[in-house]
Amino acid sequence: MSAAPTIQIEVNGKPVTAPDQISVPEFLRTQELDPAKIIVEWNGRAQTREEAAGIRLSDGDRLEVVRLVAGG
Amino acid sequence: MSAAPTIQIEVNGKPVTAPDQISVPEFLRTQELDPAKIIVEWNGRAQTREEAAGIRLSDGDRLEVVRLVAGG
Amino acid sequence: MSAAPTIQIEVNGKPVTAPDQISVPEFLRTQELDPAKIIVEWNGRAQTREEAAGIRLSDGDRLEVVRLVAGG
Amino acid sequence: MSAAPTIQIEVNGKPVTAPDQISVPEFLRTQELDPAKIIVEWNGRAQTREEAAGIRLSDGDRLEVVRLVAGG
Amino acid sequence: MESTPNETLRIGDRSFTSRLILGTGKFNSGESMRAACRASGTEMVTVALKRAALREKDPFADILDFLETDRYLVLPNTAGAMNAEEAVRIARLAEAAGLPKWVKLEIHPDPNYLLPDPIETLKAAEILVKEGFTVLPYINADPVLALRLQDAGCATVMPLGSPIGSNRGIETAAQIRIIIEQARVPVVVDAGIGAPSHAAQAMELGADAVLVNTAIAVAPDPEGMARAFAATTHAAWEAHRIGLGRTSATASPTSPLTTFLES
Amino acid sequence: MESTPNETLRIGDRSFTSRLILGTGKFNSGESMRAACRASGTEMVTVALKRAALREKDPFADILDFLETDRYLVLPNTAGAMNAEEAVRIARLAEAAGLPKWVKLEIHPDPNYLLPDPIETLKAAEILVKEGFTVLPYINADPVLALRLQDAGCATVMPLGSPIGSNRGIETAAQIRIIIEQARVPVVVDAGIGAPSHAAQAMELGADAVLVNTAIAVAPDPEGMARAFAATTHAAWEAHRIGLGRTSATASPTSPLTTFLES
Amino acid sequence: MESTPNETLRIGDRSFTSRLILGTGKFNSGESMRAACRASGTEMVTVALKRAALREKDPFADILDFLETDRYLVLPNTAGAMNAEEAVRIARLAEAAGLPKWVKLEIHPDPNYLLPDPIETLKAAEILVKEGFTVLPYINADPVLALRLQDAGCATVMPLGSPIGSNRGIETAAQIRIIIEQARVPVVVDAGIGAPSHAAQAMELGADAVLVNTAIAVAPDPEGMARAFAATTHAAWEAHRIGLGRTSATASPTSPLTTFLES
Amino acid sequence: MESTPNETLRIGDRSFTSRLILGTGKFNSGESMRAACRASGTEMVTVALKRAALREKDPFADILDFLETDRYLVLPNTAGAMNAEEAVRIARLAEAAGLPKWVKLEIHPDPNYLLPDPIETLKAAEILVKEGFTVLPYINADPVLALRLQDAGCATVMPLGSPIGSNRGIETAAQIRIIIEQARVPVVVDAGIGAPSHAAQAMELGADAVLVNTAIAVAPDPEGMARAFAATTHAAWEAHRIGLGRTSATASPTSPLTTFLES
Repeated sequence: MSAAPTIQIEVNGKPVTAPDQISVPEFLRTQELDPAKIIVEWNGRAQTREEAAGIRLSDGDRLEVVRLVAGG
Repeated sequence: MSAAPTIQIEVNGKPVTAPDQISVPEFLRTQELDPAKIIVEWNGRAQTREEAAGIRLSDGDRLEVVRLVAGG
Repeated sequence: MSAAPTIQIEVNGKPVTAPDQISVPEFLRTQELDPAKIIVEWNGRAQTREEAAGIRLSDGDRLEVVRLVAGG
Repeated sequence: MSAAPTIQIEVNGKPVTAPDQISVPEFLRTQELDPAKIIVEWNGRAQTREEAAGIRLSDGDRLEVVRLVAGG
Repeated sequence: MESTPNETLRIGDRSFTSRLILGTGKFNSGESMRAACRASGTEMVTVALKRAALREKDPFADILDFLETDRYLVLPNTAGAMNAEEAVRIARLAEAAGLPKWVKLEIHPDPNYLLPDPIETLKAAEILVKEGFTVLPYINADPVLALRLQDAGCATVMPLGSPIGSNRGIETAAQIRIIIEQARVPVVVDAGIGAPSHAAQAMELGADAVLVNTAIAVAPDPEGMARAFAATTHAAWEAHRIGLGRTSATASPTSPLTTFLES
Repeated sequence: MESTPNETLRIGDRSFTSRLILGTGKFNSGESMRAACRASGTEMVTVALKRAALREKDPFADILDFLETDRYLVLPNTAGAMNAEEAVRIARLAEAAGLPKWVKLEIHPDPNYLLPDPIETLKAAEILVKEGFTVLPYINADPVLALRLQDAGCATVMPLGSPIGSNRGIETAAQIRIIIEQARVPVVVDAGIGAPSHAAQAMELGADAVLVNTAIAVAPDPEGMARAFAATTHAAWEAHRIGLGRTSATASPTSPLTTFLES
Repeated sequence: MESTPNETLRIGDRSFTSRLILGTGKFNSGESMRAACRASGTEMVTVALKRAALREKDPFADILDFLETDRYLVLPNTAGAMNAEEAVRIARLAEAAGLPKWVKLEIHPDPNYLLPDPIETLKAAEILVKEGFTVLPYINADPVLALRLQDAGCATVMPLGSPIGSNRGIETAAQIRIIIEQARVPVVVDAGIGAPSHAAQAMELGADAVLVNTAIAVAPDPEGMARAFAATTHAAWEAHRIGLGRTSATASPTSPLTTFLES
Repeated sequence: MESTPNETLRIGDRSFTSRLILGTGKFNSGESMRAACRASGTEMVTVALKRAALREKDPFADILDFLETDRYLVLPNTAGAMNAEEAVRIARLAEAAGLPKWVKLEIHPDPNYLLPDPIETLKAAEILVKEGFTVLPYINADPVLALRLQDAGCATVMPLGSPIGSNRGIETAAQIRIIIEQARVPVVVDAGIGAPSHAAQAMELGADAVLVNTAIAVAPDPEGMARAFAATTHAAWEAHRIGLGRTSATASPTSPLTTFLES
């Protein structure tokens, strides 16, 4: 039995290992983040939650993972 | 028949002729002033309206005759 | 005998007629300006006095003709 | 032989014992003060140095003993 | 937790909810004065005394016809007095007129700047306090004078922000701050308050009340302007009560700034 | 004749009755933020975006849990952006998050003073306007920049009074006055407003609104402070609308002064 | 056409070329005080009186050892006096010490702000003038008090810019302007002058002289600082004499601007 | 220990002893301009360029006839330029005229306030620096812009105090302070300096030089006024170099106060 293939992606500027073809919401959950509260930029483009739900991650992808916070 | 005796008094710094022994309210009315709206200082002492009503003027009396007006 | 050929040039944004091939210093003198006190931009390029002395004007040339003045 | 008689005087608000009839300059010297640098008020009156030199102190006298200092 | 002031202002033996005192001068009609007083929610208004012109109808009738004296304490001032003696006489006349035994003591001989005379003011205050008056003296922003007037028994001190009617606001902030810090009686900032921000600044410095006249009376809409001053005065008083922040030499972020999108 | 503002503030395609915009930073709880927003009567509140920390529970949950988004337009800011490109990316992320296509554009690379970069701000504004954003740029009080941003299609300009969070008030009054005089869009004074008097001063200069954050958020009673700022802002706006008086070099009496008791 | 002042300052029966008066307090040595006095070109320096400590060597010897009394008028002050009577006694002691019959009258009972008492100051001034003293009273910037002191025969008035030693400059500009406008004697601005620009501002307002102490005495280089204050004071006095321009609300070009390179 | 500045001001590849730069506009004659320049001791004066009027004798002859060009660096400005391109063309014309390859870069399209355009100024600065000019840009007091201009290679930054010719002084002190704190090139305060105290204040903030024009040129005695500005500027620079004291909230006595004559 072979191990599931993994990929290296960059999340918020840091390297992270993830299962290949994992969807963005699944990935966020592996990071203990609630996809409903998170906004994602994928390879430099902002994604709505609907768009993000349809993205499956590949090796070398870059993610910005942000949330709304208090601010002036 | 002799004319009624008159007196010289000073009202607001100016000489005024008046009938002798005229009461303050009567005098004010001769000056077209309403005694109910006027405050009087008689020979240097402020008089309530009741006090003023009892004063009869004599020659040489000094009156200050003032009213309340708008002010800041 | 034909008249000397003339050209239309633009000087400080206004059309001016001048003899063809007139040199810049000569032209300035026709305008009652002292070439030694004047700086010229010829077709968009600033010219030193030496450079300006060598330029002969052609139809359609644009000149800016400026001087140094007091200023803060 | 009896001791020299002494007096109680007040100097700068505090009680001080001094020999009776001591002159002001002598008294100042007993206090390690230079009479040439000191100004004296004696019983409420300012004294020039010449005047002070002539004063002999008696019981109950009040002295203010001051000097010139830096000040703005 | 409530927007109306929840601590009362105590002057003499009286308590006030409103911290805005109105001067009644310069309104262009008795009606507009009455409307502005009402809209302001004030509880104290000033009046002046003036020699009556003999045989001449005064145009402005009687000011008391336009003042709802059950709503406001009517505070006579001594404007026009050139010295302590005249101020005392005016105060006594006002009392004789049936007004409360209170007086806004103002003695300002100079006609250009109407700045108060400290010497005569203290002298008159001493006499009037002794006679039982509640004395509210109008003064320059002089902290030592303010203390002496308090020692003499004055019920407030009323330092000026800038000259009467000048609309220049609080030019004396540094000294008003000291007066407030040392005060044992309410401090009312009077004169020069020409805009709501001026009234607000006075209250933020810690003043207990402000007196406003010109800025309301000559406004195109005195009633609306009275309301604006009242709202500002009380809101700023509330802000001061809650506690305003200190100033700082540098900025202090209100949003997270670190390591964002730095790639 | 009514105390609530009777002209609406128009920004982009929206109308606002409130002229107080609230920043949501620095509150010590979501509850106190919510209470202050409510008490202020605001109709627009700012939020920021921040990189999520992986595998770490954020303490402050989701800000939207505490914002009544049906009451307020939620205005994302671009705090943290170091240049135009980053600001544009943040604006797009906010839009993707489902917020209105509005942005408070702020680009302030210097961490000490948080002063905005005029060059990057204009560059980002041009891009965002082209993409259909309603752009509210935070700027230094530079009248020429303000005009260029208006030419570029910005919906407001937001000049600063003093550095963010400094509580120093309107140190830039002279230039804000020019910005207002020349403006074709609403002018919102932002940053440094630390006391109600500062908000009042901005409105008296003719500003259309103010944005306040620190002074409310870190107050001992944010709710009461929000109420105080709201009252002052609107009262001063009203006073400006009615018309404030000019200042004068000398005094102008409020009481009759002539020939009184001169004997 | 000459850079040195060409009109003398007349106080009492004396004329002065220098418009900078020096206080001698706070220098860290007699030598540095002497050097600063010399460098400043001053012609008047203040000294104080102090109770001598019995049986204790005073560290600072005699101040007169360090003052070149042929160069300067030595002006005793009454610092420390709590009331008029004490001030008068101090003035008499100074005279008894052989100093000129001049006195800088200062009565400031409050130890925090050292602000002068207007009532006691006037009282003492009246006595001292009657005794033949040339009286230079230190006062708050109160124009009416200034007039009363002039009426009482004082040789100058010395209004404060801000509290003694505070370095805060001329916080009282509006009232100092009035004092100067109305003055019949020289006006010397005293206290709070902490930088050359403050001294310059005082002179530009029309003051006749300034008194500086702390800013020079505690400077790292008192001599250089004295020189800087002297140069600034006299240059600004000269500028005021020549006539400074009015301020304007808009700009006024210094270069030709029209139709240049517009193509 | 010497009254003349003992550290030189380095701009580009030149050193200057004088810290006062003079603008030559608005003098009423070439002679008075020459006299003022001389009296000021300046080493740098500005000139402008202007379209020559054809067939019209210019009244003011050639400015260089009145400038002693061996004494001063003649600094051409770009006044009249509406954008970067025009400013660059003017700078090149000035160079072609044989002036030093220096330029006071000023681009201020608005005729009322003459405030500089930050965007065009940076654009022009980048071009001119690349072409080898020593660029001295006139800017609003915007610290971020100042840094960007330094990054672009400008030789100074010249923030304004207030609008050109307004005589209003340093209204931008807080932001000029930041510019100076962060500067890696000399900071020259330009515009609005209407009195010696303004020049002094700029230097005390830490500026390296000031540029003055209107206040000297339109004075009744330009020569005397030039001298006054020069003296003040250098004295205040010296005072700043020595080190001025901090301000304090309370007073600090200059005379001994304790236990004096308390009986």
